[in-house]
Amino acid sequence: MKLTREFEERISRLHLQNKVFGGVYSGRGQEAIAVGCCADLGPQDVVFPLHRDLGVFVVKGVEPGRLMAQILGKEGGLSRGKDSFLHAGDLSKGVFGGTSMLGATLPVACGAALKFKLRHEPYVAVAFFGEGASSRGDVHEAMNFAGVHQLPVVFVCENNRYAYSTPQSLQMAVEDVAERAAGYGMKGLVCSGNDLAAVLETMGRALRRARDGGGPTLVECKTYRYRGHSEHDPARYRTEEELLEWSTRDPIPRWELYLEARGRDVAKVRRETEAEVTRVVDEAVAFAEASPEPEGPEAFEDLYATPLAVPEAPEGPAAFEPEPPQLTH
Amino acid sequence: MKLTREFEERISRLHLQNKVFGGVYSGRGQEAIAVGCCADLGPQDVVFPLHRDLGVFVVKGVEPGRLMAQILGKEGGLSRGKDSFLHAGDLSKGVFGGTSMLGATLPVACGAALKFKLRHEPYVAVAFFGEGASSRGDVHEAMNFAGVHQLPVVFVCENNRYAYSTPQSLQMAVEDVAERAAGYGMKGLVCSGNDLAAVLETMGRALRRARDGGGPTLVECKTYRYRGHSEHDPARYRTEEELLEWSTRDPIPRWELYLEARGRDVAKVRRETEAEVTRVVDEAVAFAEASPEPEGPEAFEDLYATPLAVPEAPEGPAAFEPEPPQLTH
Amino acid sequence: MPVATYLQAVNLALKEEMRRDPDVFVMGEDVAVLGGAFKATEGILDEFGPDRIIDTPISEALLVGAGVGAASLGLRPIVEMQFMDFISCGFDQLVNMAATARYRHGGGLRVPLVVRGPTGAGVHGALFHSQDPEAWFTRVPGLKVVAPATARDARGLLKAAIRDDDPVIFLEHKRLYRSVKEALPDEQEPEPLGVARLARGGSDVSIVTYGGTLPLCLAAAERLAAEGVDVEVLDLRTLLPMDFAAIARTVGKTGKLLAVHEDRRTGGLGGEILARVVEDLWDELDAPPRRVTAKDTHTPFAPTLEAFVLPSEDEIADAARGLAAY
Amino acid sequence: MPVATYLQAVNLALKEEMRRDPDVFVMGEDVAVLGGAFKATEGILDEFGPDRIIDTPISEALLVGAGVGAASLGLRPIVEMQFMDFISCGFDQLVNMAATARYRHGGGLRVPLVVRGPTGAGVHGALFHSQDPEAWFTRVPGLKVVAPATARDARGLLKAAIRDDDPVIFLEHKRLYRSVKEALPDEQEPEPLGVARLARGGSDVSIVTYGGTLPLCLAAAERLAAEGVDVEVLDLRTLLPMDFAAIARTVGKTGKLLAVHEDRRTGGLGGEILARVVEDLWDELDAPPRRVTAKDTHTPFAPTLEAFVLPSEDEIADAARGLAAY
Ligand SMILES: Cc1ncc(C[n+]2csc(CCOP(=O)(O)OP(=O)(O)O)c2C)c(N)n1
Ligand SMILES: Cc1ncc(C[n+]2csc(CCOP(=O)(O)OP(=O)(O)O)c2C)c(N)n1
Ligand SMILES: [Mg+2]
Ligand SMILES: [Mg+2]
Repeated sequence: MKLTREFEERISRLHLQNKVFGGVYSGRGQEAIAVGCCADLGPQDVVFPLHRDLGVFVVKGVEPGRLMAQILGKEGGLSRGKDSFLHAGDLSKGVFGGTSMLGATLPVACGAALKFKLRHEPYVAVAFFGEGASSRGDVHEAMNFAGVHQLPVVFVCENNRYAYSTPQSLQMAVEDVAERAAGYGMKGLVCSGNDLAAVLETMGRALRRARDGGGPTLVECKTYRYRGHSEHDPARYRTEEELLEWSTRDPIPRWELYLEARGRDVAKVRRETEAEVTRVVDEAVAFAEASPEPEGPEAFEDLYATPLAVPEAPEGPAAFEPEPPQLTH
Repeated sequence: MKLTREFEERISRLHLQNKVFGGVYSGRGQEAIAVGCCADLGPQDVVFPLHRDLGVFVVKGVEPGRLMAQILGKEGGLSRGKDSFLHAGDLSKGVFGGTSMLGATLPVACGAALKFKLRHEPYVAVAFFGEGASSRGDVHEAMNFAGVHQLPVVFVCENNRYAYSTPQSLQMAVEDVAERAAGYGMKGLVCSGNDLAAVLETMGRALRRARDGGGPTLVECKTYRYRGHSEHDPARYRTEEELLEWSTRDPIPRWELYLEARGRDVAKVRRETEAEVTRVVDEAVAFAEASPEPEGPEAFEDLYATPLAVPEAPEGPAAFEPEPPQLTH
Repeated sequence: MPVATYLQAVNLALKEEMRRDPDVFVMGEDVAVLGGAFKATEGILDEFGPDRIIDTPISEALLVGAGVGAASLGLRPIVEMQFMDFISCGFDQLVNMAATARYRHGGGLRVPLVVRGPTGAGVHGALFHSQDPEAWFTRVPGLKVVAPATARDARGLLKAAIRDDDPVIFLEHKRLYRSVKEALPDEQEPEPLGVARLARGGSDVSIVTYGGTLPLCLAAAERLAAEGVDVEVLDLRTLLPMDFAAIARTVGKTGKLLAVHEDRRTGGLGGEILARVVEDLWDELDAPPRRVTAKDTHTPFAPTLEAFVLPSEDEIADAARGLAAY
Repeated sequence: MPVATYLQAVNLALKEEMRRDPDVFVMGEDVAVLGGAFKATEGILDEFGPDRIIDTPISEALLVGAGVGAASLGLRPIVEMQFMDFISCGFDQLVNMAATARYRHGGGLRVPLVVRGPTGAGVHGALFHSQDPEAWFTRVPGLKVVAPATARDARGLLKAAIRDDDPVIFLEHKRLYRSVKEALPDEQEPEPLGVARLARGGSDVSIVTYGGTLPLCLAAAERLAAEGVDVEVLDLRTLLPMDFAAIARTVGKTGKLLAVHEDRRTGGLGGEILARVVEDLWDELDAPPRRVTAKDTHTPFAPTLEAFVLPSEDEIADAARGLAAY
């Protein structure tokens, strides 16, 4: 969590320094979700992060340097400078990068889960989406399919109450996105997305069900984004009270209290973590800044796995000529 | 009730006539739904029929002759020969014709209902869809939107247990499509689609709610199609028992029993209806057969409401020349 | 009226039409309270209230479909795509439902729907915030496609699009939103759809372009003027239907055609322009017609990559120079 | 092997590839128990069981998206669209998700996905069962687009498409399904993607075509042969990437180009072909290149209307004759 947050802090700072161009979407305040949902995943489990889920990349083991280079649009980034911010993935670590189109990864996650099921593999696909994205048709098609085939997939809704400026009340007529799970024949679970222990526990149940062949789960994590939709957004559509109210529920102190209650020396943990975090982020920034900018013609690379060097066409009339068409319909 | 028989007969006739090319989709066995759902609608209420909903056109007052000409691809048809079978509409009677894309009319119905709401008009939009179409993303987007804005719309699911060859169990993991209503903050009602009285009663509740500003309803009518998906389909994917079982629940004898129990002379009603039906169908067929075939160039008509006869371009350098671009982003 | 940006011109046209006609209303994601991601709808909520501008769920198919429904019943909906790239999610509703509604009803209804939003590259928006989708729609009968390049046209053509009785896709180039400014008249009539505009007169080479590349073409023409090459620049403005008569006039004059657009080469509008010109105006041509376009790949993120992919003023100038010397 | 129809060739290729590679599987609406609306997947359920052919809900976006997911993890999904017209409902997944997946991952994954299904008109399918959607996809880098016109190519190219590591849109013309028959070899290797086929040699005029119009072009060439006009017919087979070298060869030989397709004129592939030819082969041309295509409207239902809109053998013959005489 701390790493995510520090990473994001650094991105904000770089953004302020004008080194990041393009959209920057902060997940500040929501870090417990990515951490809690990915903590128990192995490298073969495939995750489908959302635009605020820097933490998913981090916890799944994507190299921080490549991640930072990705954000800076460098050759060393996951997409080699091709796409921006978190629109990139590293499948070797089980991270599938989405397009910008909200909700569009959920069908893809079903395809991954289908593979696990067909091959009797004990892995899980985990797809993140916002409460705003829940309105997209793709989300429905995916959940329905997952229900029919009882796929090993967990849909994680990060419900932070806003989609850009749009409050949940204009996004849907229900309180919980998880209410929809029943209509797909799957389980819906709701938890506090600001409470790492709760996320871990809830996600644990969903993962166990998926691995045991019990089918899909919709996990809804209630949370709040502290910052604007993107770094450009002052988020005037929210009240200060609301922001303050949610600030008191910050996931990091909450987790520290939890650890403390279990007898951990939080001050020590904090010191160690902070040092480690600073080191990792420093190294990532150093790597990213040292990474070369792509030159230009790389724009044609990675389009095709099998590029076609068009060979000579076979000359002369073809061996087979079709009969004149006989329209039978 | 006359209408029930009337369009029932009409469908039978259609099947027997070999004058129809292109797909023909029979709603035989499902007739009570269209009648029951449209009986209480006025001309300003707008309906969005499905490919089997010939009855919707009839009950809404579309001229039988134009309907028959539509099916025969004649100039006198609703689409003037442009589109096939029921892919056409007559908005003067409040019938909006869909595309082939299943579920795609539900968003359009929301737009119609939005108009009624914005203009404080007491009308209702009624959109029909199959349990198969319920899997489409458009259906979700429409229902969600209708829920948020509490639109005067009724979504009628004609659940006939099959989508072409695909049984409901492979279409969804739930028993009732209506279970999804709750997830959109709307009411879901289930009734027998083979029982006209039940459809009338259920739809009545939904319509009252819509007209009273109570928002959308999802009405699910359980039914069965007697014939194949289209006239080409022998429907071998179903068992004979199932077909027989449902044949005992035919909506027409059921309605006759209902009338009889209420003291009506059913034999007389039947006689009168049959004569009337024969007359109407005969006239429709005569009209359709007499209607000319389009010649060809009509294919360019009705594309645009405001076709643009491109006028002369204003000559000479423009009065305004933009400044050279100042890229500010 | 003082100098207005292209973006302000869009905003102005929306408000002017909403004042004029109570049937005009706006739907989209974050259009009301926020005033749109680019602020194209700023101030509309305050002036017209929540019945005239509606913040919707993130449902592009619903947006287009509901637009068709409301339009068919006589309203004049303006649907904003937050970025035009997302029209891919409402694609079926646009190319099948909206484009054929009138046809399917034998002419018995009208669909006065406008779908508008920002297109185009050059602001490091990467793959999904940089698309030029026009060629997906210019091949669809029943739709009209408009792409203004100046503030005056943004205002005049948007007014015409709103008053038009057919579905119009209105493409605003986001790079022009704040970079293009001009003085606008206090009152401005709608600019007719389907009519190209001669953006610069010239006698040696004809450039046919639209939208985001117009400023590049004018700048290139300026440079060539200094070299003694006289370039004519035609701004198509409406892409469907295309003002072929205007193309024929300029090609008849210069005998040399250069089609320029920011969209990719393969399948872009330039190919259609070249094809029609060679089919219909073969004898007028004094040189092989040419295209300058984006390269056939996705629009990448890194500025170096993006600059490599997009058409540049240099490329335009080179191509025009080559044609002049042919 | 006895004579097989185009449809049987598709079925055969599917089964042969499924036998060869256990990673190949099929998903779609009504593909398993029914064997597909056109019976292209008949017998697959019996031979390969329900894990290799899956009847799905009516969810085109899900179908394409799940295909991308399964393919990214190493399977080789074949997704059937019951009619290719419905790809409009999965459009975003195809042009944005599938086409960019590898790009977004810096080359770190492969998407061996085939999306196949029936296209085309001429069977009174009307607006939504007659579409020729190829030009929506030939402009999308990252996709490959294949459109066989013979039974042999249906088999050979589908095999290649299945073995290819990129997303391939495989367009089967439904009018050819049962109308085209030919003797096929017992064993048949994949036919390489990206390579056109000379369907008929000739020296006077070059017709470049693909898919549903190949039989019309060959018939027209036959007629013209009787008149002493020697027509060469190139069957593109793969539409993206396009075998421009083969086009250059035939145009170099005859100097006269006629592009023919069933898709509409505006925005169809023919425009792109003409544009590239005039850009690159100007000096080879002895006449203005021409197109014969469907007219710029929807494909209507009534046989009279449909016949009016679609390109005919007569039109092709007339255009070729005109070019020969130029
Ligand atoms: C299909 C689509 N429509 C619109 C957008 C523009 N957009 C980007 S993020 C966003 C809000 C998303 O809200 P939510 O899903 O709740 O996620 P959050 O940003 O709150 O984490 C919008 C509308 C998009 N990316 N994709
Ligand atoms: C988007 C889309 N996908 C596929 C089809 C092909 N298709 C036509 S009808 C049908 C089955 C529809 O089933 P259902 O919705 O249950 O309606 P029913 O035919 O049972 O009345 C299918 C798959 C289509 N028309 N549209
Ligand atoms: Mg949100
Ligand atoms: Mg059904």
